[in-house]
Formats: sequence, C-alpha cells, structure tokens
Amino acid sequence: MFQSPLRKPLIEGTKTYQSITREILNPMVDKPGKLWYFGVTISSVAALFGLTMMAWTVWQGIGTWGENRTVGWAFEITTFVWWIGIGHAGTFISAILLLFRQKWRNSINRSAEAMTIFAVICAAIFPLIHLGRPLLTFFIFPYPNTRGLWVNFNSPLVWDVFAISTYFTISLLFWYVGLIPDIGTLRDKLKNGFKKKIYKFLSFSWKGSARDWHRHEITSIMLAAIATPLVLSVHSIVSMDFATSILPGWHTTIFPPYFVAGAIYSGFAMVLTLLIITRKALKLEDYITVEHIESMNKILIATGSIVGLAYMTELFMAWYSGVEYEQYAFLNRATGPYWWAYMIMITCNVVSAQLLWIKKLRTSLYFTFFISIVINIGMWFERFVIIVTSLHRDYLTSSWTMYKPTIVEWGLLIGTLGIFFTSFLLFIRVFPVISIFEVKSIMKSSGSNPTEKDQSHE
Amino acid sequence: MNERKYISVYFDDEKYLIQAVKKLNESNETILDAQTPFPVHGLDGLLSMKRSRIPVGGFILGFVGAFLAFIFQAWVFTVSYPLIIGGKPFFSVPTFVPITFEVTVLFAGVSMVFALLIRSNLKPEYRFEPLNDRITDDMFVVLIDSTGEKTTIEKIKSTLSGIQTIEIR
Amino acid sequence: MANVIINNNIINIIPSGMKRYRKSIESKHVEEKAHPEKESLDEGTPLAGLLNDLNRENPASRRDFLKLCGFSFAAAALASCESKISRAVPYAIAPVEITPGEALYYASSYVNGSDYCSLLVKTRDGRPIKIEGNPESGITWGGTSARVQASVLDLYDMSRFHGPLKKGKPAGWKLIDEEIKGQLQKITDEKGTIILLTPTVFSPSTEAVIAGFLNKFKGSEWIQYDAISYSAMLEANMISFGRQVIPDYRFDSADLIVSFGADFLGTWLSPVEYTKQFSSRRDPDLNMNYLIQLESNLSLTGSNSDSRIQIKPSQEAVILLNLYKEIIKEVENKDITVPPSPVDVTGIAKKLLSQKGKSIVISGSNIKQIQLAVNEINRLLGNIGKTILFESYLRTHQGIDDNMEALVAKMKGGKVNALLIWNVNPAYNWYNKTNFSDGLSKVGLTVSLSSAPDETSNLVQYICPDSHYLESWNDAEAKKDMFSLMQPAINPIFDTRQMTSTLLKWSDSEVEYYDFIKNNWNRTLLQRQSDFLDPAVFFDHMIQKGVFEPSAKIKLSGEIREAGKQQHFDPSTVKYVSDSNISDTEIVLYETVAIGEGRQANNPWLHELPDPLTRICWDNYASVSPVQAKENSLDDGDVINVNGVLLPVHIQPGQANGTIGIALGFGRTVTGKVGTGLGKDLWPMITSMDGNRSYTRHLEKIVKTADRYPLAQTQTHHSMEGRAFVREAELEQYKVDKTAGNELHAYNLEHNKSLYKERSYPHHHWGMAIDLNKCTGCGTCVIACQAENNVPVVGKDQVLKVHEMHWMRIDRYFTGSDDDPQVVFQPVLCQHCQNAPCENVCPVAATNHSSEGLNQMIYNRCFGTRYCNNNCPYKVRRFNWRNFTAAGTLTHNLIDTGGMTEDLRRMVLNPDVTVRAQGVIEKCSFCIQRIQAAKLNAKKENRALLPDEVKSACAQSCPANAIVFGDMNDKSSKLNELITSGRRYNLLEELFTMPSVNYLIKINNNKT
Amino acid sequence: MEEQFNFSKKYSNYLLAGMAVALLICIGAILVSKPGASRIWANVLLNNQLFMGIALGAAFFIAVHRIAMSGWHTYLQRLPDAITTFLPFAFVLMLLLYFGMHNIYHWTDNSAHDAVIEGKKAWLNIPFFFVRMVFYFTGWIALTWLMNKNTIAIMGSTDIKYDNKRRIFAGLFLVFFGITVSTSSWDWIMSLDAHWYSTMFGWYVFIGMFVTALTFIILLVWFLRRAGYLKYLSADHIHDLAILLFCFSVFWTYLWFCQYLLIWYGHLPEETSYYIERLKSFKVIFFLNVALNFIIPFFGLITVESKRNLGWVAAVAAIVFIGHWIDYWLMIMPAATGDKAGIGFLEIFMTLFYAGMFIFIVFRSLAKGPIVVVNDPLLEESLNYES
Repeated sequence: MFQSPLRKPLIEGTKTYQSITREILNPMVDKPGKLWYFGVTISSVAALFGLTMMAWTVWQGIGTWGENRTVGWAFEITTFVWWIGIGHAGTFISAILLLFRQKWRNSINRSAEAMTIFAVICAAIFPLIHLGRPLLTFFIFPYPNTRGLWVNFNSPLVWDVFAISTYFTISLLFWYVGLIPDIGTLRDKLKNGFKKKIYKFLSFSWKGSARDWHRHEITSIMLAAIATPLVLSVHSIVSMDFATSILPGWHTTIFPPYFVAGAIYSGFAMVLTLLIITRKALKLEDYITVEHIESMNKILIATGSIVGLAYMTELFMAWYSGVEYEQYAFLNRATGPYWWAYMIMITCNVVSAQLLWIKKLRTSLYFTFFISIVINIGMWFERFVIIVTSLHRDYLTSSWTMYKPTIVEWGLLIGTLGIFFTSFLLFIRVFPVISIFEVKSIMKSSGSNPTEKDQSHE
Repeated sequence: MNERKYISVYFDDEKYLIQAVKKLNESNETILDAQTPFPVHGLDGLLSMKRSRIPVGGFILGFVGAFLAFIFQAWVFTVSYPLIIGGKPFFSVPTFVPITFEVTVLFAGVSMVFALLIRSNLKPEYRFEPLNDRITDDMFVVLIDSTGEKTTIEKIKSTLSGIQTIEIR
Repeated sequence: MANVIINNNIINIIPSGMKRYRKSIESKHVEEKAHPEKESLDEGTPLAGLLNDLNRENPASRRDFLKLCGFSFAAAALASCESKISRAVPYAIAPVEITPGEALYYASSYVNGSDYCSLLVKTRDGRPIKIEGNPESGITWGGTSARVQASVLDLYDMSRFHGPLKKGKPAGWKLIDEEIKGQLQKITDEKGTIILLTPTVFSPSTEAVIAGFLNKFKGSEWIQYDAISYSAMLEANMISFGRQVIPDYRFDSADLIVSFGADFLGTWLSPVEYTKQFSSRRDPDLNMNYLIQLESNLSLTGSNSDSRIQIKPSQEAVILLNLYKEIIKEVENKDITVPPSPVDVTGIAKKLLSQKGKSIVISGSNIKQIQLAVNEINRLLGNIGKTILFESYLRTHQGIDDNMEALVAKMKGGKVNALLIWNVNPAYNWYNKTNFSDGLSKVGLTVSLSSAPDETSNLVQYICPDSHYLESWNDAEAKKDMFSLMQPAINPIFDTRQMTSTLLKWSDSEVEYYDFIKNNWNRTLLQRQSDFLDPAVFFDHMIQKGVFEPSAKIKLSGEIREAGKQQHFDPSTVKYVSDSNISDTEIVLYETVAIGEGRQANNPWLHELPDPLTRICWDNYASVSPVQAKENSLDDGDVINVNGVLLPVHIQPGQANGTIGIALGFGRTVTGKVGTGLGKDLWPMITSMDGNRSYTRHLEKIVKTADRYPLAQTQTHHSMEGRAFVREAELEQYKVDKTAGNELHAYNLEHNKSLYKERSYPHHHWGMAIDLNKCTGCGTCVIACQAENNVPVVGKDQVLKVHEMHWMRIDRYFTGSDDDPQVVFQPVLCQHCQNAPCENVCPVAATNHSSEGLNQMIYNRCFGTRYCNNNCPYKVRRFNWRNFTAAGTLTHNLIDTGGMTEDLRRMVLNPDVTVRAQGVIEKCSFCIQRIQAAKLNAKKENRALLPDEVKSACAQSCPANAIVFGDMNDKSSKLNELITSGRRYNLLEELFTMPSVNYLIKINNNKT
Repeated sequence: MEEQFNFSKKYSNYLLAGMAVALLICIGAILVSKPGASRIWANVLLNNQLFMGIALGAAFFIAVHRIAMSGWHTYLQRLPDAITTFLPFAFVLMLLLYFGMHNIYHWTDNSAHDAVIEGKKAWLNIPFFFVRMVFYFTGWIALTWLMNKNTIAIMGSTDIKYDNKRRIFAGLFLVFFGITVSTSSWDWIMSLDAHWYSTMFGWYVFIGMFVTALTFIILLVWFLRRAGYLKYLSADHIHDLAILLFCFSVFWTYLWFCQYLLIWYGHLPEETSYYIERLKSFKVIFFLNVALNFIIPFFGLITVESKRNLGWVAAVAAIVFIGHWIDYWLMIMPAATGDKAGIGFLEIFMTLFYAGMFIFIVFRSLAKGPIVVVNDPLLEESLNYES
C-alpha cells in the first residue's frame, strides 16, 4: 500500500525478516543482564512489602489507614483509579489505533497490552482489601443463594465489577490472540528442550496458514472494534463511582469523558516510561524509534489538553452553578488545606503537556522520560484531589476533618508498583515485547530499507 | 510413488509467493494452503477465500448477552426480590444499561476468540511439528494439491520457472 | 415444694404487676382474664388477702423471687468473675414473669451522692439493660440525664468490690461484722467518738437507720459531706429565711431568670428537673421565658441563654451589689452607695423590676454574702413564695463545709476513734486531701462502705462494700414530701451488702431493710393517702408506681422568715475585689455535664460523651479565651502550667477573657482501669474562704511549656459557613409570621420535583421532629442511644483518628464573633431519607428502605465499602474501623479501651440489637426493635398502635422533650402536630433527600 | 483528475426559488398561527446553531485529519473546506439575535432575576455576551480562512511549506475551537435555562455538531457523485465516512446517556429541572431523538456491506441529520418557549430556507476551484486507499 514520502520510517536500519526475528527474540533466547536481575530484586522486595501491609490491613481492619468518619475513601481508591487509568493506554493503542490504522502502533502495542493486564491486576487488588470484610468479597457477585438475595444493580460498584472483569478478560484474550503467531516463531527458533515444549504448548500449534491469518486478522479487528467502546465504558463507569453521588466535586456530568481522557493520558505516560527503558535495555531502538515517541507525545498533548479543558470547565461551572456547596468545594480545592495537591495536579497535568508543543522537547528521549513520570505523579494527584478534597469538607461543616495517609497505605502503593514492575520485567523475558509479525508486515511499507519502496504497490 | 498429497513450494519473499500463486491459478492448480510468517496482503483474494463469518457469530452472541443481562437485572429488581432503594423505581432502566453493555461485550469478545480457535483448530499441542521451522520466520510456502494425476513436481517447476523459489518438493 | 408454689403465686401477682408498672391492681385483674391459664390462680382469692397471707407466711418470699430472676444470669455473671459457682443452673422452675426475650420494667430511683432521678429499669432475662425516666415522678417527669442513662453500666463494673475485705484481704461478712461490731462497742464503752461520714442522705428510711445506729452507739456523730458544696447557700438561707434548706425553684413559672454562673441546665442542684421546667417555657407559641446568664465559662445554661454576659468570678459581688442598689432604689427607694460595676446592670434591673414575682435570681457561687444578696434581691422582687417556694424544698444537698473542716481537724488531732465512710471520697475531692489522709491514719478504726475502690477506701482497714443501686432496696425524698422507692432489678452480682443493711446488722437489728422501709412507709405515709387501706397493697402499689407524692403537704412549722426584715443582709459586709487585681487571670473550676465530681469515673460511656460545648471527650483541659490565647500565643493542645498542674489548652469562644475554665472530677488515681489517670486532678486548687470552699482562684500568669497534648475533639469546625443547617428567627418576627426564618422551606418544597414517581408509605411512616428551641444540647440522648443500641466505645486514640461511633451526635455551632458567640445545638442522627443517597450506591443492597419509611442497615450483608457513608450528606453513618466489639471472625485485633467486651460488661448489651463486627457500617435504626416490639404488643392485644406509643431511646430520654418520635401518617400523633407547624424544615432539604427527621427552627427571644 | 464543480444557473435558480417559497410559507405560518415572538426567535437560534454547527464540525473534521496526517481524506478535503465558508454568514445571523434575545433568554430580563441568576450576572450580561460572540467568530473565521487559503495555494504549487502551514493552522484551530465550542454552547444554548448547568453540555453539543457535519458531508458526496463528479471515489472512502458517522453517533449516544444517567441518579432538583421540563410535555420527541441518532445509525451501519454502499449511507445520514435537528429543538425550544413549543410549518420551512441558503453558499465556494487538490502530498495515498 502506497506510503507518501512525507511519512518517516517506523523501522530504522536495513532489516530483513530474519534480522527482525532475531533481534526481537533475543531477550528470550539468551541470558538476562545484571540490570535485569537488579530490577527484579528491587521490585519484588517492594511487592513483598506491599503484600505484608495488605495482610496487616485485612487482619487489623481499615482503621490502620488514615480514612475516617468523613473521608471514607482516600489513598486506596486514588491508587485504584490511577492503575485502572494506566491500563487504558494499552487498549487504546491496540484497539483504537488499530481501527484508525496508525501503523506506528505495531511496535508498541504488545508491551502496552501487557502493561494493561498488569495494571488492571494491580488495580483489582484495591477494591478487595478496601472492604471492611474482605473475606466476604463474594457478596458482590449475583449468585443464587438460599436467602434469595441478589446485588444492587443500581450501584456503580457492581457496574465496576462487571466492567473491570470484562475489561480484563477481553484485554487478556486480545493480548494472547496477538501473541499466538509470535509464540509460534519463538517455538521454531528454540532448540529442542523443555522451554520449546512449553512454547509449543502455548503456541496453540500455529502454522501460519493463510486461512488462519485471515481469521486472525478479522478477529483482531473485531476485538478492537468492541474493545474501543469497552475502554470508554470502563473508565466512564469508574468515574461514575464518583459522579453518581451527590457530593460536590464528585457529582458532575463531565466526569465520564474526562476520566477517559485522563486515563489515556496517564496510560501513555506509563507506556513511555516503560518503552524508553525497554528499548534501551533490549536494544530495540530500531523498532521503537523517536517517531514512535513523538507520536505518543502528540497524544499526550491532546489528552492533556482535554484534561486541562475539563478542569477549566469544572471550575467555571462550579462558579456558574450558583450552588453554594459546589462553589465552596472548588474554592476549597484550590485554596483549602490541600491546595498543594491541587497545584501539583495542575502543574504536572496541564502545564507539562503543553511543553510538548515544542518539537525539540517532544523528540528528546530524556525529556520525554522525565515528563512521563511527572504526568504519572500528576494523574495520581488528580484522583487524590478529586476524592479527598471533595470528601473532607462536604455538606455539614460539623463533620469537616482532615485526612493523612499512614505508612500502611504508602506500603500498598509501593507494593502494587512492585507487583507491576516485577510482572513486566518477567514478561519481557518470556514473550516478544514487540509484535514480530506485525512489524514484518509493515517492514517494506514503513521500513527504511532503500529497496522495494516503489514496487510495494501495484 | 509419493504418499504426500501435496507439493510444497518455498519462497523467501512474499512478492514471489504472490506471483507464483497467480501463475498457479492461471494453470488452475488447486492450492491447498499457503503458509507465511505474517499476513500477506492480497493473498486472501488470490486464494479466493470467503470473508470469515466470525464477526456474525460475535454479533449474535453479543446480542444474546445483552438480552440475558437486561432481562436478569429487570427480573431481580421487579420479580425476584424488589427492594426499595433510594426511592428509585424498581424497573430503573438507566442503571441497567452499564451492565447490559459490559455483558454484551464480554459475550461477543469471548465468543469470537473461541470461534477463531475452533475454526482454525488452534489448541495446545505437544506433538505439533511445523512444515518448516522458517515458515514462522522468513519463509513463505504454497501447498499444491498433488492428488490429481497431472500435477507433478516437474509441471509445477515449469509453471513457476522464472519465479525465484527456494525449493520445490 | 410448697415454697415453690408460693413463689409461683407471688411471682404471678406482684411482679407481673410491676411489669405493667403503670396499671393499677384492679386493671391488672382485667388483664389477667386475657390469660385463661392464669385464671385458676386468681379465681376467688381476693388479691389483697392473698398478698397479705403470703407476706405474713413468708416475709422473705420477695427476695426469693428476686433470687430466682437474678439467678440464671447471676450464675453466668459469677462464672465470669472467677467465682466458685462453676455451673449455671437452668430454670428448673422458671419464674413465671420472666419470659425469655420479653422486657420487664421495674420502677426505681437513681441515687448517687446528690444526683437523683426517678426511673424505670428495663430488664431482660433478669439483667437490667436500660434506664428510662419515670413519667410518674413530679420531680423529673420522666426526664433523665447522661449520668443516669450511663449508671446501668456501673452495675457491670468488674472493678467494684467483689466482697468484704480486711486490710485488703478477702474476708467473710460474718467475721468482719463480728470484728467491727466489737470494736464499735468497745469505742462506745470507752466514750470514744465514732464518725459516720456520708454524702447528703435524703432517704427517710436510711435516715431512720442511721438514727438507729447513732442511738445504738452513743456519742457517735453523723457528718454529711458533698464534694460540690452548696454550704454557703444553705447557711445564707438559714439567715434569710430561717430554714437551712435549698428552696424549690420553679423555673417553669418564671418569665425572667437571671443566673450568676449557676449552670442549672447542666450541673447545678437538680438539672433534670430544671431542664424540664425551663424547656416547658421555650415554646414560642406560649409565653416564652427570658434567661440572662452572667458567667465566666461557657456553660450549657449560658449557651441556652437569651443574653449572656461574660464576667470574672471576682466581679460577681460588685455586679450583684449594683443590681441590689438599682432594685432597692426602686422598691424601697433606699439609696445606697456601692463600688462601680464593670458591667451596666440597669438594663437587667429594669427587666427584673418589670417581672416582679415572675422572676428568679440565682447564683452558683459558694460565698455566703453573695447568696444573701441574691436572697435579698429575690425578696425585694417578691419572688419568694411565687417562683421560689419552700413547701417541697430540695433535700439533695445538705452538707455544711464547717462540719467537714471540723472533722478533719478532729481527725488530725487524733480525737476520732472510728470513721465509717460511705460513698464519699474525701481523700480525692476534699480540697486539703493530705490533711484528710493524715487525719485518717490517726483514726483507730476505719471502715469504707463504698461499693467500688476509690482513693479513700484505699486508706481504710475494712471494706464492707455497698451494693449498686440497681441491687438495692431504698427510698428517697429528693424534695420534701415527694417520695420515691428504689427496688432491686437484680440480685447482687458480687458478695456485697447495701450499706443500710450493714448498719442495721451492726446496730443489732434483725429486721431486713426491705421490711424496714415497708414498715417505715406504712407508719409514716400510709395515712397520707386514702386509695389503699391495706398496708401491703399500698406498698406493693407504691413499688409498681415508684413514686408517692401526697397531695396534702404537711404544713411547715412556723412561717418563712421574710429575708431582710431584720437586716440580715448588710451590703457593706460583701467582700469584693477591687478592680486593680481583677486584671490578672482567674481559674474557674466547674463540673462537666458527663463526669461531674467524678463518681462515675470508671464509666466509658460518660468519658466518650463529648462535652456539649467543647466537643472534647476523655480529658479535662484549660479553656482559654481566644483573646488570651492570642496574647500568650497559645494554640489548641499546647500544654500550660496552671499553679503546678500541667494542662492542655483549649481555646474556647465565649470564655470570659482573663479566666481559665478547668473541669473537676478528673485525675482519679484509684478506680477501675478505664477511669484511672484520665485528665488532671484539680481539687487541690480549691481554697476555703470564710468557712466555705471557693471554686475560683487567682492565677498569677500562664506559663506555656514546650510540649503538646492532643485533645480528642469530635467536632473541629465550629461555623456553619452561612449554610442554613440551624435556622433561626426572632420571637417578634415569629409572632407576626409563623414561617419566619423558614422561607427556604417553602422555596424547596416548590422546587423539589421528582424525575420519577415518588414512593408512598401508606401504613406507618415513622418520623421524628426535633425542636431546636427546646434542645439544650445536654447529650442525654447520645448516651441513651448508646445504651439502647449497643454502640461501641472506641477510646481516645480512635476519637483522635475521627473513628467515633455515636449514632446520635449533637452538632454545636458558634454564630457571631469568637469573643461573644451565640451557640446553637443540633442533634443529628440518620435522617431516614425517602430518597436516600446511601441506598443507591451500596453494591450489595445492605442498606435499603422498609415499607414503613425506615432506612434499614443489614449488618450481616454489609461488607464495608463505605460508599454509603461517602454519599451520605449528613455523615451519620459509622464504620467499625477496628474490632471494637470482638464480634468479628478475626482475633488478636481488639481495640477496647472501655473494657466493653469483658464478659460482665457485656451483660448490659441489648439482646434485641445486633452487636456489629469489624468492617461493618452501622447507624441509627430509629430503634426499630422498639417499633417491632410495640407492634407485636398491639397485635397480641389485637388493637391498632396508639398514637405516640412507640418512643425511640433518644426521644424517651430527653429531659427537654425536644425530640418527638412517631408515625407521620397518624394525624392524631404529637409528631403530626409538630411537622405541620410553620417552623418545620429538613436538614439540607435542597438536596431532595426527603428526610423523615424534621427540625423546628430555633426562635431567639431577644426582646430588650 | 481535474474536476471542477460547476454551480450552474439551474442549481442556483432552483435553490433561490426554493428559499423564496420556504420563506413565504414561514411568513404565512407566522401570520396564520401567531406563534409568538419567542417561538420565532427560538427558531432563528435553532437554525443558526444547526448550520453554524455544520460549518464548525466540517472545520474540525478537516483540521483533525490534517493534524493527524491522515491520507485517505485528501481526495475529499475541498468539500469540508467549502462548508466552512458559511461561518461568516453564520456570524451575521447570530448577531441578529440581538433583536430577539429578550424573547428567549430570560436572564436578559432583570425583573426575572433571583439570587441564582443574580450570581451569574458577571457572565450573563448582554454586552459581554456579544463581546464573546465576536471573539468566537473572529477566531473561527480567521483560522478556517487561513486553512483554506493554503489549500488553494497548494493547488498552485508543489511547495511543501503550504502543507505545513496548513497543519499549523489546523493545530491552532483545534486549540481555539476546543475551548470556544464549549463556552459558545453555554452562552447560546445552556443559558436558555439560566438556572440549569451541566459540565458536559459543551462537549455534548460539540459532538452533535460533528455528527451533523458528517451527515452533510456524506450527503454532499452523494450529491456530487450523482451529479457525475468524484470519479475516483472508492468504496473505501465511503466506508471510512460511514465508520466515522457510526462511531460518532455511538459516541454522541454515550455522552447523551452519561448526562442523563448522572442527573437521573443524583436527582438534585437544580439539575433534574432540565429533564423534567422536557419529559413533561415532549416525551415522544425526547425518545425519538435517541432513536434517530442512535438506533438508526447503529443498526443501519453495523455491517461492512452497508458501510460501503453510498446510497444507503446517504439515506442513514439524512435521517441522522433530522435526528440532530430534533436534538437542537429539544435543547432550545422547551427552554425558550416553554409549553408553546411545537413542530409546525414554521419550524420545518425555516430550516428549509436556511438549508437552501447554506447549500447555495457551499456550492458557490466549492465552484471556486477544482474539487481535487492536486499536488497535495497525500493525495496519492488517498487515491490508492484501501481500508
């Protein structure tokens, strides 16, 4: 298919199908370096710390946190929403960009999807340990029982359960369907042995027949087609945890679209963080090029601006509404005891993204890496601001109070970060982090090979 | 002389594969299958494949999911155990929508993936052996039905003469 | 066997009579016809006769039945306190009147030191679990106080003495009785002095017993000692009126009340009675009274006053003199010269003069001249005999400071040979405690008859523990000719014996105290009524009713001497402080509503009850005025040194500048483990001024220390931020427009339109109305709710973490300036919204709506997402943050500062209410257990519920009748009348949550 | 390759005639049924909003495709370009509101003020209202004009700089539009219910605009194709247009539902008032709105085949166009005229009049240059486009 000369190559260097296979499979074939072991150690220690804190919470009760009479949710739900949000980028990249045929997605979608899955796992932890009686979690499912009880389908939390489990399932399937051919490649590259057996098993006996490819392609497209509204719905429903309430600062109609934008925003930031490390660590600079980084940065600008727009809208509407509680809620956000959190949110989310209008910064890896982390922090604080500042001073002034996180709560955040990075580090050693067959399929059209460009369409 | 029911032709670039397939179609050989490391553009048409009906299945099951989800919620709230909740009506349609949607997607997605696995007979296999280890790497192969009397290696060779092949066997 | 049958009969008749405490015996006959199986017993036998026989044949039978009813539980209880009894005995022969699962009510009286209340004790399966006020009482009219509500918990206190002790070692009663009797006899023979030291005793029978004792042991004395002294008042009244009594103040017939630091709604004399009277005059539709409060600390009374003037204690005298001057000028146009007043009193004087005979002037001071001045003013205003009566004077405070001083002196001089101390704790609350304990060490025989260990009992040789009032027989005459009975609702849990019985024993009287009372009543009171001729019937009826208030009062011998006539008051004698040293700071010691003088120091409920004004619990502290705080750069929680006592600072708006308010009753060193070491002991601050203890003193300067001490405060924001939570209107406006100040309500009614069909509650629709004009913010309802609904105690640390659990809270807002704030109180409980936001969001439908409009909470179903609490605009939902109750599945995670999970303490739990586990949300249920019980009764008697038949715990306990519970559909109910009033509104009604709790706006009486 | 749309006399005469007829019927309707000033002005506002929305939507369409360097649309880019040229006229039409705003904007009437409206005075006052209006339109018109200018320039030369310039202006337009599209809809529509507010409203209106624009572009493509232009138009182009219509109809539904659900759920009087007002007297229209804008495009365009059939797609587009007309009607009429609102000759023919005017302007500017932008660096991609 014809490529305008305007378009920059998405694969650097002279590649052959063979070299692509070799370079991408490298990490799975040979031994990992020191850096990798170092990373795994650090993150698994963090994970362990988190798990202890979870056990402590479950045993001692939520009272070990800073939550209280007035601030019923805080740190954990913040982190929960943050993780879910991060997950969204994966689906966005693999689904929406697939629908819009953005070729540059091909070398990043695999890792992004993996990230989605790990992020959702991390997120899912929080609703569980957040319960007063986690041992009774199963109450949330509408299972037939002798008391004839069902769940309350009016509750956004029930919607959450359906949304997140569906989201997880679909993401997992999407990811694995995409993996099958590459696992086949990996299988055939390995010498006989136990490892090969496993991959053989996992490859679902893929043989690359044209018919299989045809069905594979159709299924992927269709999954993308349904994953697109899904990704919208998931974060919309998460946002409804807040928006359906009557709490000033929570109850606002813009939440669903604005949360989705925010989710993709933070998600892309996390993808960037991961990819910039990965491409260095696994020497994949040819496949994850500056072009890719730049395209993602452009999306950061877009989503970041939308988020900023939403902040503005909220502030204006709070004033415009003429409702005293609304007005105070936002005044308190900006000038109340948590003003610093609000400032962090504004600077990290709105200001930082605007810097990317400058091409020089947009194409600088170091800056991108830095900004991606800044944005992640900012998006965490966005949720913190929304949740805590709205709760701690709501309607009855008699109930106003402050919230301060405890060490246990920090432990939970650190723990999930540990779990997340551990799983990602393991992932890049066992599965190709870049979709081999998709890269091959665009090698000619979007590769920088001097040859063949011209004949590529007839 | 040979039990193999097919003749396989190997290429190292998809464009030769395409040319070959065109040629073979002209000399109306029956192509059993083509195996490639990645989906080769335009091959579907040449192998005259019909568009897969997997999406249709997905659509139907999605619809079923939607139906079940909505009916179930409505039944729970109006028949099985109606509870007064926040003064809202028992049959509160708006709140049924999110779950209905999620279940729809779940059904559609899962059904399509399984359809794919079943139709393409993809399942965990220990004993599976690929035709050639390089097919998933950089080699393209066409399989030609050789049960017919006149289809012989020689004939194929002659048909594909002028097209760069690696091996024909 | 015969005995058993007799018991059955007894039980069948008397107690079931008690159960229907309000019904006369006759009506009971009719009742019993409903139960044929019982008829055989009553058949033919004239009830009175039967009773008569039984009592003749078997005088002890009553105690037998009590044994029985007490037994099952006692077994359990005792088993729990390492006692010998190893197996619980089931009901071999079940006492007929105890149906498991059915509540019994016994009319009784609460007497603890000078606190008095006539009440009904609710028992379940033989254990008292709840206290209600006795509506029959002409003193308290069914009202209660926080302390009374909490008193039931003291019964189940493991720290009480488990039996008699000698030198700290357990010893049998027999032995101890022998020894003590012997020694007492010896002392009497040697003409030594025996002193019986008690608080004010206002029980006629006890007085008789004591008289007998004094008579037995010649030369022994009886001294009454009140920790909070009203001595000056008594003495002044002796001078002014020739009666050493505290008159019967009638706040209900006073249009104008001027109070100098007398917190009569909180702690002064008889607060429950006064609250009833006062609130009865806070109805804007009737002639509303007007209260002027001149005080230093912001007291409960001050916060409910119509005009509050901040003064320093030292200024009180001068101000009174000026007031006296103004008044006597008008009344007797005498002109006297007095020092200038710091505040202008002409206005007050004018008001008083315009309300002659319809006003009351009182002072909380313990200085004789001041009380004389007050008496004189009241005389001049002609209030004596109108609003200040002497017929049924108050008998609960009779202690005279001089006597105590004399005693301590004697003891120090070694002139006391035996000291029997009952229910007073001088070693803790006598201002010169070292003197007392030194003296005590010089006394030959020291016996404590107190029921629980305290600083004093620690120093004595013998402990002869008294029983808890719920285990005792007694009578009381809190006001002259207003008698009430105290009857046990349970067998003594420990090996205790009530003090009266002990004294009877020691004075060799064989008669049981129960019969003693009975005889005493029959002798003195039987002839003062005509309904019952048979003494037994009379007495049993009295027991059922609980109170006896003969209409025909005994004429008091001699006329009340009119004060002033004989120049008993000479203004020049009044000591006052010249302005020069008024400048420096003054300490004002006071009692808190909950803790008082610290008698119930081991009661976690009271400690966790936030102070009505400061909203602080579990501590005492130094209240400092905002100005002074700024001057000394003090912040909440800074620790200051007050004459050697280190106290945390609490900046209290309305605290008179230049004064520091500090609560007494804290800093107990010897009591149960809950109360020990809470707060600081301030009794030593008290000084003696001309023979009377003074509760104020000077402080040279505030010394700020480096350290800080966090105070557990349940409300940290004190302004309404201009939001219409508590709506107010001026009386003038209200008279013109019944909806004055309530315009928002009309607006909201019009604007609150529903997007979908609103639900209707055709059968019952339970609701509540809270009259913000009546509510004084005393906090009784909070404890009542806690007792009724097994609300856990969380302890100071958890309160600091904002984890408190009270279902009912009283929000207190300050309006106006910080230096002179107005105060409004607003009890807030679950509003039971018809459009409840909390219900929508619960994922498991653990909270939903009943067909009777109740917002229900299903604890078993709740798994603790706390979403409902986030979405509750009233923040009335409470989450079990930790394991407070040991009801959960996990162990070793208990947080139980109040010791509420001890086996014995658990006896107080209400079996009708689930105890909630860790991780569960809970909240007010509108006492659904009471609603169900009432409906069940009505069903059994197949009738409809009567209007106002159901009372929620808070409504029933309220001494101000501010809370009314009922069925909003019942047009004849009291509630309906209130919710149709123009003052009705709902909290945050603009949110369209449609609460079932309604508030009536506060009407300020600011006429000048 | 060279295609030049010829806006022949025939077309223009038809259009002018049609406009005249429509106008006459409008006047007739006004004279006969005396709908009252508020209803007339509400109609003016509705149509202003509707057709301005199409122009803005088209501008957004073109801007977003350029910024994303999408190739496929380049063959059709002159169509949206032409549509944007309506903006200046929209500006004039909007300014006309000055004479009628007292009839529809209750906040302009000081006597009707209560505390809430009083609080909004800083924003809702007539001078500022028009200052903002001028600001919005200057921005929109300037930026669209600059984009078009460079497109024309490209036709003349092969210099890549015009293309880059165009892209920069596209970016600027998106930023400016992103903010102003919300604020303008608050001004012109939301302030009709002066008490009511919804943070999402701006975005909701914006998506409405975009979908309407898509429908009009599709209809235009269909017309030109019928008239024998757009020879290189492939099924893939139609497919993509259809996909856009499909996706954004679904997205519109998503926003519609979120707004409704959240307000229905929170049930706060100051918010529900909006829906109560509309459900009270206009239940049918209320749900018809959802039916036309969701059910039809969703089921109509779900299969691949349907998406690739121009006739069919155009038909669906036409229905969706009507759907969004109803959407605007629901936003504006009940608020502006209360129960007097209705759908009669006045409504229908005033819209037809506007439509005629609109098409006239679009055709004229389309005729100004060739339909296909030769030298567009991405044109070849578009021509060889396969989805």
